[in-house]
Amino acid sequence: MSDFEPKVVAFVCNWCTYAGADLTGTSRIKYASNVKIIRFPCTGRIDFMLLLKAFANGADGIIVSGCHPNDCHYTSGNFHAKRRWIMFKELMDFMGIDMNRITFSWVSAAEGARWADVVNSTVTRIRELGPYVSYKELVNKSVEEEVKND
Amino acid sequence: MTNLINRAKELLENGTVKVVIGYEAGPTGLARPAFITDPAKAGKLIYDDRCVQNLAVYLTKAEVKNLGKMAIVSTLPVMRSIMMLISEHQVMGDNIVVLGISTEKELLDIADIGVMKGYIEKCDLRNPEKDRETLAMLNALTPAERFAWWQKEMEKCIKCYACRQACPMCYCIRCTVEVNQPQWIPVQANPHGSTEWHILRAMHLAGRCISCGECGRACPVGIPCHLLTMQLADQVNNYFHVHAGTSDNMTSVLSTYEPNDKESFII
Amino acid sequence: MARIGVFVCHCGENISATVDCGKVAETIGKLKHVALSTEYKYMCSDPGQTLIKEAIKEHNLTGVVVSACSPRMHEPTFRKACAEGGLNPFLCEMANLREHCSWVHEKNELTTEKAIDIVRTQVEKVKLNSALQPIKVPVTKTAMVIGGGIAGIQSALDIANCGHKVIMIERSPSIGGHMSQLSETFPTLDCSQCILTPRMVEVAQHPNITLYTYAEVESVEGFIGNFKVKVRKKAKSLDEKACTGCGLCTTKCPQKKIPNEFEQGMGMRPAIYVPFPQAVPNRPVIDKEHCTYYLKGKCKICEIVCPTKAIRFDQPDEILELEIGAIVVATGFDIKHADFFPEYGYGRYKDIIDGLQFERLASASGPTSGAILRPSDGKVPKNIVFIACAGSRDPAKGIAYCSKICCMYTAKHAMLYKHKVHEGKAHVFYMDIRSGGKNYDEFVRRAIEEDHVNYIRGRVSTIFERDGKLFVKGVDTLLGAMPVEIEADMVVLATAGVANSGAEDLAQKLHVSYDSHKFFAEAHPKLKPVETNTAGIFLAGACQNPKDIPDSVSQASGAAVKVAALFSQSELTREPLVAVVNRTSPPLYSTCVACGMCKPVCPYQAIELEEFKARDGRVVKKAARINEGLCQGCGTCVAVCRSKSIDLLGYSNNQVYAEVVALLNDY
Amino acid sequence: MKTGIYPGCSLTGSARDYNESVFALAEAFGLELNQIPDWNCCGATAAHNLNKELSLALPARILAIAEKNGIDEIIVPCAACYSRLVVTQHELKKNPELKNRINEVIEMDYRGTSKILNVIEWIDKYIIPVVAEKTVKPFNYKVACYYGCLLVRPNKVLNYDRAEDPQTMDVVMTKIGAVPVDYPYKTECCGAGFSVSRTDIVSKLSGKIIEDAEYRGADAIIVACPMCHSNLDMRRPDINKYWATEYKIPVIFVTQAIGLAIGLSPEKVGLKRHFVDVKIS
Repeated sequence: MSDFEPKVVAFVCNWCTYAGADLTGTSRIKYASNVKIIRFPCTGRIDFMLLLKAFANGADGIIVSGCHPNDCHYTSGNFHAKRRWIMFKELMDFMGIDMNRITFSWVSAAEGARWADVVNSTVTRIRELGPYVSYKELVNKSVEEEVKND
Repeated sequence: MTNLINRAKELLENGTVKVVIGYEAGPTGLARPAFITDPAKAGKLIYDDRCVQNLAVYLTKAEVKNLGKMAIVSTLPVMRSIMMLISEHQVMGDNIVVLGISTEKELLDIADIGVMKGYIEKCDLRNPEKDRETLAMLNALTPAERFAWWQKEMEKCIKCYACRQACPMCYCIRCTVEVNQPQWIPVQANPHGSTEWHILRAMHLAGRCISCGECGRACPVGIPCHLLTMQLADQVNNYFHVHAGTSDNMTSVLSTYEPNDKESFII
Repeated sequence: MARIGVFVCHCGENISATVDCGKVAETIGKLKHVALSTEYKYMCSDPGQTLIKEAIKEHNLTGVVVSACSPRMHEPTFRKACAEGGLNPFLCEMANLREHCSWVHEKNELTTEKAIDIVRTQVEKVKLNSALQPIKVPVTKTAMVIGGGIAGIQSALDIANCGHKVIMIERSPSIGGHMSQLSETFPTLDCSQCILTPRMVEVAQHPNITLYTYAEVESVEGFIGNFKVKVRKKAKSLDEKACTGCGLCTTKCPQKKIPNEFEQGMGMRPAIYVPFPQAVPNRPVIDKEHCTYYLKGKCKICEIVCPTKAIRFDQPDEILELEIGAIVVATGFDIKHADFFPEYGYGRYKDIIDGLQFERLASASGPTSGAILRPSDGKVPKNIVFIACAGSRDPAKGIAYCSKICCMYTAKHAMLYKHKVHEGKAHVFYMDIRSGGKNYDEFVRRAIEEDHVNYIRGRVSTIFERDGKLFVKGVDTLLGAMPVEIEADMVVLATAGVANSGAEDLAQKLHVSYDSHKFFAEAHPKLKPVETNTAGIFLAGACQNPKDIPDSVSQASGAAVKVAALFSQSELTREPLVAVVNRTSPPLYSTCVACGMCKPVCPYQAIELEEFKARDGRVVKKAARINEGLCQGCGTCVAVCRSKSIDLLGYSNNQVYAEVVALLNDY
Repeated sequence: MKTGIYPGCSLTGSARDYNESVFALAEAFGLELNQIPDWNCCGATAAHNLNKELSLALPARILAIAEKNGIDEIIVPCAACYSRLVVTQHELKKNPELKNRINEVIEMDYRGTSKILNVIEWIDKYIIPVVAEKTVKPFNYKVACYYGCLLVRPNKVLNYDRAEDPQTMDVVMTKIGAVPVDYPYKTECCGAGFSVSRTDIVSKLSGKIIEDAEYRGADAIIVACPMCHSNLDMRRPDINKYWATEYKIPVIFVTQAIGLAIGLSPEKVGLKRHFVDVKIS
């Protein structure tokens, strides 16, 4: 388990967190390389299904991050996202899907150091949780069934 | 019942409506939906304990809609469905006559949408009691136990989409599961595909589910999938203090916001 | 069949120092549909760009991935290069190997693997890109300048002189800003008002400039070239056309004991007042919070004495709705109030003042007509202490940054004092002297060497009063950290420059970013210091960070040029990354069912319901439609659409899905 | 809510007057104070100059005993002890590894659950809300509130009042009718532990503190630290000798002043134990 390298996907908005992560780079602050970023124009654009797709494709953890409330480049995308994530989280909890594997955060374009913190704390947490076996099994079981049926 | 039949007959006779959507007894004695266009056949209408289906699902069906103005036998969930459908521009309020049925199975005098709104406001809008008990039981489990519980249910799913067809709110002409660019939901009825389908369905009904439980009743393999949407209905009320289907101009919970919406998990 | 070209940039050694660029190019080259995968030292250089242009032709590329720095840095560069090479610019994507990989990770295999994942993701995305045509939108050639200090004035004049209309908004009753309060300016010691007031008058008289004072921005909608700004013109209780500015009302007003903001509370003013004699416009306003009539319903003396009957007590606030093409934010700064330093006794002891108060004392038009007198007893201070960095560079109690202007104005203050009180002694406590700038260090040396100002390198721990003297206890770090105690008659605190009140609120109305100190954020710290993250909104002056006058003026002219460049064309092209609702042939028309969920989420009111009619005029179908001129491409409607009938060009469902899959799976 | 008290060495020795006044107030206001059983030295300045682990282990043991006895909050009248206990809690909270190590050393399970209050916080919480109705002899004097160093520093750790120009004691004194003077020497150094080894330094520094209080017309200096008290009170003859003065201003613990205001006798609050006569009642 000690050589487990978690795969973490970050869904971030272009204007705050992506720019914040750029600032982490320009500030040469180091963080765990397990995280890979996908850029969206706004957190409002991030479809909840994409999170499930990330788990289904082998992600062990997810970060969703955008502008702080009131700071959205498009005024309100992050507020809509917030409601979406409230509902999503409640549903996932109810179905027993592990929400400890998802970090939701607000990281602004000026918070380069904070981005590194968010990444590192998420990676540390996922490392402790280990690989997301139950979702992977869900997918693998399905694949096995397919093979059997063929 | 006589009142209901008389009222239906009257509406059809004086041409107020072209069709009355209600229940009739089927050949095996079970209730089934009836679409009465001939006043002479109004006598077939029944209303008793057998009549549980949410008839509002037919309001958006072209075959029914195209007949003209509709009257519909409406219990509380049907009325709430109508409110949602008007709010979402799927039916027009003045195109529907509501034949309201009280919890005591009495015909209500619902003159217009405003009266219906007043009636709904006085009703208990929570989930049905037996479902509340199951929800409480599930919420008391650990996440791992809940996962196992639901996975056992999901294994049964045959992806027939009866849950979707039975739901008055699932009126899209193209459902996400029919989108294959990209293939959002795996087509197969397997643990993965079924789980994601039910997540998708519940999320799409967040803030819109009126707790009729029709999806669960319709499921041929007995998955209590209505508990998913009902849990979210509870949470919508918990977070945003809204019950779906209480007015004819509801704003959707997931397309509106308050700047001070409370949550505790975003860092 | 897609033919993708991948170009891996070393960025000198910025990327190649931690990422094995050769391995990245080689691995990616083996992917399906990758026609070319190569590496180069500087992709953004001319030969680098030529490499792309030639490859497009040679390999007949259908897509390009430049694996280099952040797309926020160079996406326009490479899209332009692709266009020049004959490829639609929107078929070019960037993989961010520098900011998101090489700069933030150590040199090892994992870092190179991550780089490969990042590039592969963009390859999969670009395969699904479609050729897009830029959207043309009209430009309203009227600029708005928010703030009437020296930066705003300079910007407004420059834009107006280019022949464009300018609307200037100032929230106080007069333009002029902090510069109008200053006595003399460093490093030349010329009188601030003498150089400023002609500019103020020019603004008022310029045919291209419309000036609204006592006005604030209420809301901003729209986008570059097409902003709709609502401005609240606060009621001045005055008919400005009827008023001649005779000033009779201000002399007769019975309320005379209101602390004068312009004098930094060191003088009094009436309730109907002109902030200062050279104010522009030179017309009074009634301060409703202190006016006897507004408070008690009786008085109206000003109305009685007014020879032209210009007073209007029932005047309402007016909301102006303005069409604006570009906005220059020049809202300036404020000084941090000194009472957060309790040990310095500001507020407790009358003879401890801040820098702006000293400016008023030293100003010929100030409360003492330029004589340096103690506020407590009106005596000339014989011994004066200036404390630089009162709050600046002090993360524990004040702010972490350097306020930049204090070293210079403190030297100026000490000099002005010495010029006026020849026998007096001036002491300056400082941390470092930061006097970079033309003739700046010479100026400070003059204060020390010619005017014999006593500079002490060290901080002050406490100030207290005894026997009518202020005891300043500090340390001299150049004399072996010896404690120093000075009995002063007066102390001047060079308090930190901070963001103006209301800056955060305004930033949110404008949708521009701001930093943790509430200063407005520039689009790039080096290369876009005048732009904000929001196209069409520019920054000038100290609203960005504390600045002196020459810096503010230069930046203001810079912002003006940006506006003029924007206004030089009648149409501007916008990135076509907009949301689209699908359309199919009848009878379906669209998979949209017109549930209307997307409408309220759109912040730009870009979504409407379109009706489709049969031949007989009957509405047979309704579906959402997005106005591409209004859509800004946030994509929130895409995520809420249940039937997936809306998609976002450039971030389509197919593309983002492919990115997720490609990021997590090796091929 | 179970309230404990940690007296420390001073309150059982040189500052018995302080101890008596604290318990007198507790009795008068019906407040329970449970002395932490088997308490040990807090380490004071000596320990943290020599050995970091020791300096944390000593207070950790005290806190662990308190936790074991179900004490939710601990009153620490001595400013030095207060500082050591709070610093320990702070250090061990931010460093779980160090906490484990200290737990090994003390062979107990310290968790950090007890809240530590200084004497002013205790007064603020339990006495100020009801002091008005109990006040029989308002303390109508001009007072110079002297905080010293350890009550308010290091500010980031204690998070109590402000390090420069603190106010809490001044506010407490106004509640019993006193008028605090504007006093710039509130946190100046009294000489502290040099009391024993370099009396001349104490005389010099404490002398300035007393001189300014007298200059500002104060009738008494109010303190909340045994060390400050002994330097300003017990070392008065040395101070007067050093400065060739005859300062007579009394030095009173904040608890003693409140005690007098609610009508307790000078004996009850330990005033008889002072070196400088307290001609205040």
